[in-house]
Amino acid sequence: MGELPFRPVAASSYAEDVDRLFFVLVALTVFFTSAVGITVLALAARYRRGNKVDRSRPSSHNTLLELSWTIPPIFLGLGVFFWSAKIYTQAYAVPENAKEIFVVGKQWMWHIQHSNGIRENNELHIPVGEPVKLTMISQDVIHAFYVPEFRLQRQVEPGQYSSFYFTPTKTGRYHLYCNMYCGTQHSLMGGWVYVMSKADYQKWAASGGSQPVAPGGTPSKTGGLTLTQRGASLYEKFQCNSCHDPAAVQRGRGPSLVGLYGKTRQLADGRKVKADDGYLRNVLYYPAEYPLAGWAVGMPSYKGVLTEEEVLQINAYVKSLKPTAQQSGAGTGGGATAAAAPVPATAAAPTGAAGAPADTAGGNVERNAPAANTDNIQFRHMYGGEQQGQ
Amino acid sequence: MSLRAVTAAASAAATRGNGDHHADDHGGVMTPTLYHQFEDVEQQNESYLVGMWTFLVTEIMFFGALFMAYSIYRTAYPATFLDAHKFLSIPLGTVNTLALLTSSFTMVMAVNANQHKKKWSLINWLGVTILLSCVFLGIKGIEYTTKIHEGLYPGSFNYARANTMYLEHHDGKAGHEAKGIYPYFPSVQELATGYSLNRITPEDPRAVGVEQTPAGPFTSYQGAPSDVEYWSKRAQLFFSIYFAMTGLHAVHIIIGILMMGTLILLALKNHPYITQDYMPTEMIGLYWHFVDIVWIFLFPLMYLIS
Amino acid sequence: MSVSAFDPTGEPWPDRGGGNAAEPVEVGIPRVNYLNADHTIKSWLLTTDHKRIGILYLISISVMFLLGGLSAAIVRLQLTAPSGLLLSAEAYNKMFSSHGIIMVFLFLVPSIPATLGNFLLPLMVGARDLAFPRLNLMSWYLFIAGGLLTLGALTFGGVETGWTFYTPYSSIYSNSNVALAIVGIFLAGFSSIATAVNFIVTIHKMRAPGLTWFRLPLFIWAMYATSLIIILGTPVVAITLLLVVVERVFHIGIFSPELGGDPVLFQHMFWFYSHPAVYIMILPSMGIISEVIAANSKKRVFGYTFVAFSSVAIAVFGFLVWGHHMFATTQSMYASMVFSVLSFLVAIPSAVKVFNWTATVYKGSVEFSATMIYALGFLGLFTIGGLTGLYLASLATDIHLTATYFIVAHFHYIMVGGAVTGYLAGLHFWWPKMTGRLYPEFWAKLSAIILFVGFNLTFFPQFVAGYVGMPRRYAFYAPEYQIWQVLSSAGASVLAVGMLIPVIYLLWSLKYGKIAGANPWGAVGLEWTTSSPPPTTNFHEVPVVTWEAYEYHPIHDDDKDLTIPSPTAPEVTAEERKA
Amino acid sequence: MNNTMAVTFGTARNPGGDGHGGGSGHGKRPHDGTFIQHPTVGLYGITYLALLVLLGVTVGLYYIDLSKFVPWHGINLLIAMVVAVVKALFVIRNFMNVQGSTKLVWLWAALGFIWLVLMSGMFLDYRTRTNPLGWQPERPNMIQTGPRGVEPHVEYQPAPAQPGSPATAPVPPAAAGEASPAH
Repeated sequence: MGELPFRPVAASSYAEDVDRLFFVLVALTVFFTSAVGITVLALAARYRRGNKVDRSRPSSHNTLLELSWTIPPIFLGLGVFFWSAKIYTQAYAVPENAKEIFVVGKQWMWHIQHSNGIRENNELHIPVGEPVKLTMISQDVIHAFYVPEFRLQRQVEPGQYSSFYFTPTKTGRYHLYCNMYCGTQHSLMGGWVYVMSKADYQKWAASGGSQPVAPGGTPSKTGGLTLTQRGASLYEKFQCNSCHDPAAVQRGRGPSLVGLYGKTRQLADGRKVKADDGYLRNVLYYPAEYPLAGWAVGMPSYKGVLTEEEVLQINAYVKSLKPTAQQSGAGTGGGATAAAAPVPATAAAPTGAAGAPADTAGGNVERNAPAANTDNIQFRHMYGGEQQGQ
Repeated sequence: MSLRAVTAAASAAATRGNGDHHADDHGGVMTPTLYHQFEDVEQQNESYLVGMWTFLVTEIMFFGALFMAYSIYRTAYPATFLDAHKFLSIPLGTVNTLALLTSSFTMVMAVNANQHKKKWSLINWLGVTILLSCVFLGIKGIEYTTKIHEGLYPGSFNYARANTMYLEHHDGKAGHEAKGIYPYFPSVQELATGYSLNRITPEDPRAVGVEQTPAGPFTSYQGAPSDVEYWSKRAQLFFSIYFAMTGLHAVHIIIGILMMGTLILLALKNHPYITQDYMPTEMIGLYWHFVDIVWIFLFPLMYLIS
Repeated sequence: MSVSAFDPTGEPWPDRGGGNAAEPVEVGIPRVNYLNADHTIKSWLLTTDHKRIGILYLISISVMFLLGGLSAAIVRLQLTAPSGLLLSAEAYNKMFSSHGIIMVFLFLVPSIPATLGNFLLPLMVGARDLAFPRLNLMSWYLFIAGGLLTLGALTFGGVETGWTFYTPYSSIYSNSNVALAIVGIFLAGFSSIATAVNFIVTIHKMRAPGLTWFRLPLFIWAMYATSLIIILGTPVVAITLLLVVVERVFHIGIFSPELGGDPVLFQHMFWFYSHPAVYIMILPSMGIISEVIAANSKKRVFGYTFVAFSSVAIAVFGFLVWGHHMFATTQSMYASMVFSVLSFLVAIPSAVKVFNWTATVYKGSVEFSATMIYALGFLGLFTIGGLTGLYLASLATDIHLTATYFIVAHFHYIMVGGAVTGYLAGLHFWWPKMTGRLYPEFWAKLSAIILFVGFNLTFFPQFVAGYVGMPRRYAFYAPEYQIWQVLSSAGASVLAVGMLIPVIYLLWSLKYGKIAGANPWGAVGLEWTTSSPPPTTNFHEVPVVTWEAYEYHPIHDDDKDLTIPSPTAPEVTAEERKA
Repeated sequence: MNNTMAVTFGTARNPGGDGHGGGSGHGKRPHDGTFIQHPTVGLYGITYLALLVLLGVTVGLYYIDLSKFVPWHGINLLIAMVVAVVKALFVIRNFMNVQGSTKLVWLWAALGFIWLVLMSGMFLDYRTRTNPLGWQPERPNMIQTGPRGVEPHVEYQPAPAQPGSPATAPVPPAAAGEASPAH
């Protein structure tokens, strides 16, 4: 739709639809307000005291009239509801090829991990036109991830993942806000979302996020390893293999993880659980809550051992363990007895990186977050310079 | 308190009620004080009734929110609730329920006595009611102390320790099928010497660690210490709700006892509220029955999870 | 301006001023009334007279309103500059929190029921007093105790959770003053519960002979609906907030995610009360507007039964829509849809009210008095506020607008534009009844107009600021929003002037105002049949009601004969149908 | 209109409105006008005995796993709740003598419970979440009974079954130790 005054850039497919609905609602508001206002003022003026008009048989009740202004608004409201709900469901319909990015909110910064290993704070770089799915969780209080130009926000809660899906349609630099009051520095918990052309994004990613791509955009450095590789190293470090490697699985130490992701698992207490990100996280943190049918819960809880970020990395690794043809179905359902070797971490990297181009990027340091107490630094980073769309 | 005891007390009360020949006894017209805003006594009494019921509606919502939280978490963590409730004693819960039901009965008898202007029988019935509610509070206190001795109080839950202590007093069996006295009552000198507290400390090797953790109520969750810790956390949710609801309920009981005590004093002083009116007793009776109803729901939800 | 100054043209209507024209209404301050019955401080602090308690409430909530307004002024000052004009982030958080907490829990909720309701309800139902006068006095003391606790917490140390107290921030992370503030709010909540019990019993049991339910003034219906909401909602938020305290103090964590609790459950339980609470604040204003429009246009409220039942409908359906505050949480999509559609439906009764008020003016004899101007202002502001509520009930737009300045603007259009405007209208309308003296009409009209203008200047820019994406509760913000914030602050100063003028002339009128007489507006209704200020027992003898509500004219029912509409009816009704 | 209203809401002659309107619930007044009808002591006794019986039922129910007979695990809770509701109704009707009072009191007695039902609309959210709180939406039952743990054929030391399950053997600490992998 055309450019209207005061209308912020509509930078996502969702935004266009929302604006259409929004301005229809504006029209309705104007119409009803003026209708009521004009009517009551006109009547009041006409029947002002002292004005000689016919006041014979003043009516004080008329069911027909009442119904005539009660019923139509109901249908009007229902119509708006259905339209609005139709748009709303888009925000939940995540396509398969959505580029997955992981967000951890903490007082008072956004920590973002790309699947290709690049990590940034208070900044998010994404290519235009590619569907993006953010998987978000909070370390402390409730936050909300809000990008006005996408017309989208979602609360980021402690203890459970919430997801945030959109497809950017305009390149530019957009505000990223925390929109749920989260404490003293609430108004400084934010930064910028950079929507870049595909070429720019390639360059940015290839340089491990170190190449400045947008005016005012401070360079990010990469973690070098992909998420999958980090996950693999954690897998080694915490000796997950002692129970989940094929040999151990043979000995009945633990269920195999190969091809686990996305499968449905039968739990001992009758639950059927889809092994999604949330399930993997919960099993790592609260294994006893998910007793797998046919297995004693021997797995320790890694709560306090693994940070939310590391959990995300291990999840990425587990996702990368794809079964080969003859092993499909291994490790799912009750009591797996045979399982195959997990794909070694290094080889798993290309699979795990979700088709992101820059797996072999160099550099190894996470960009330092602006210290929470230096208000003006973060203030300049967050609000300095004009926001630009195109 | 058994049924026989109650009926005995009742008959005793009745005899004494008939026995006394007090001036304002044996029927006679009740002439309650009529407050200036009311037209007649009937309007006044009905206003009291409607007002009390309106207040009870707010009380229902007051507890209702807690029941809502309970049911949401129970549906969320059925296994936790199933395990954690084993720390509650069914016998004690049953006795408490019995006590409250009986006290409801004695309360209506008190109201009845007041309506028929039997002063002493009123006092006796109220006395029995107060006695029963004190029994309830006493048992509730024992339960709380047991929880605290087992380390189950909010904030510092130590389930490894709870497990271990538990087993020591239940010959290695978990839950209600444990033989012997349950729950563990600390004797006076034990309480004095802090017996069970210095017996097993959280640092005790039996209390932590996988190999040492014996099969307690959390028997299906053998695992690393962190695992037991995790279960402590989850079961804290159950005990948080348990302490919140029973605590709130106990507060209501205490208020009820105070009000009934006031009634007895008024009766002893032949106050017109008692001699010329029965609405005060009726109101407090309504309140008391409400407290009883809350417990009727609390008991199966907290103690009888199966 | 008395009943005799009535429109000579058109059909002459019988003067129903004071319900029955037979008895002459006495003019002049009665020698003994509830104000001068006794002068000692003790007689005021220990009074069980509902009128005096109403006055006590009036004074106390006016103080609360002043304090809340001050914090609002500081907030507006801070926001004139993107980097904040005078406060640190923490100080700003404490400031907007105290604004919200004071205004919502200590002013808006008790405002109309506790003051005008307390004063008028027994007068309107023809009773000597509320059913439980001592309970009534107790509720005032509870309110004072709670108010002092909360104010203490806000002043010494300060609370920085906002008025919503979301967990886990309130229960684990923020400072401990929040516990004290919550205890205060708990007490204030029970004071409003006591008031509501009193009202319900009084309306049910103490109506004058002949005063059947459908002869009750609509203000009473509104009060009844409000009391219902208080009875059913307030205990829930009381226990919910208490759980937050318990979690802070005793570590009994019910919402703590660390124990597997769900912070969203707090939001569920909080909004289960706090959405209906919005209706606690707006319903009494609606009742007042019905009275004021009817009295100023000398006309029975159009569609009495529809307006009456819409109040009850709002009270009931208001309890079914709490989830629309949580569309952006992890609340499931399906639940959100159900709550959304219900929210659309709950808007209908409010719309019905607005249309009926509009139709009431038709064929009336309209006096553009100050109260009428307030009422017309209410109509406009409430319509805008209600319609912008639809943006937040609809899922797609809510995901963009919730927790932005759009929601701040919407909320203030309902609360200030609706509730406070209605409150001022009622205060002016019954001021003669309460004090026996008239306020200066000119200044009242002036302040009404200033308020309307200033209000729109203040809050309309916030709609735009919200739509372009400025989050609420921000101490610092991006430069592109500054224009809207500055406009808003400028409007706020106008609004402040509009608020201060009434304070001055109302106080002035206490001593110098013209003697009102029993029924200065020529309005019907039992409260106008007694002298003003009324005697301590309200009525010299129990009134017997033989007339319908708002019987300003022979009541004519179109349903009886739809065949002969009056000449001007068609195009007006057509105009209505458009709306 | 008013006449119809008068029937339901009390008439012009009755100051009290509702309570007086229908005249409902004002039974015999043995001594004077101040009595609202109360049941007899006999009714109290019967009610009390019934409550005791129901209490027995509640407790007994705990030890009988009805899900053996009914294929739904929630059956125990359901029955327990039904029994509790019956108990509450007994108390409300007979002890709080609602049946002796006006329709208005009936209404108020019911109102709170009706609103609790409204409040349970929260489950609408909790039962349909995509990332729910500890359970998954397609979970067949909410109430947990019977053994959890392992099938016999698994060769290593099974975790001991729940108490309440037919075979309950306390596990020697050593065995318990083996059941969990070394970390």
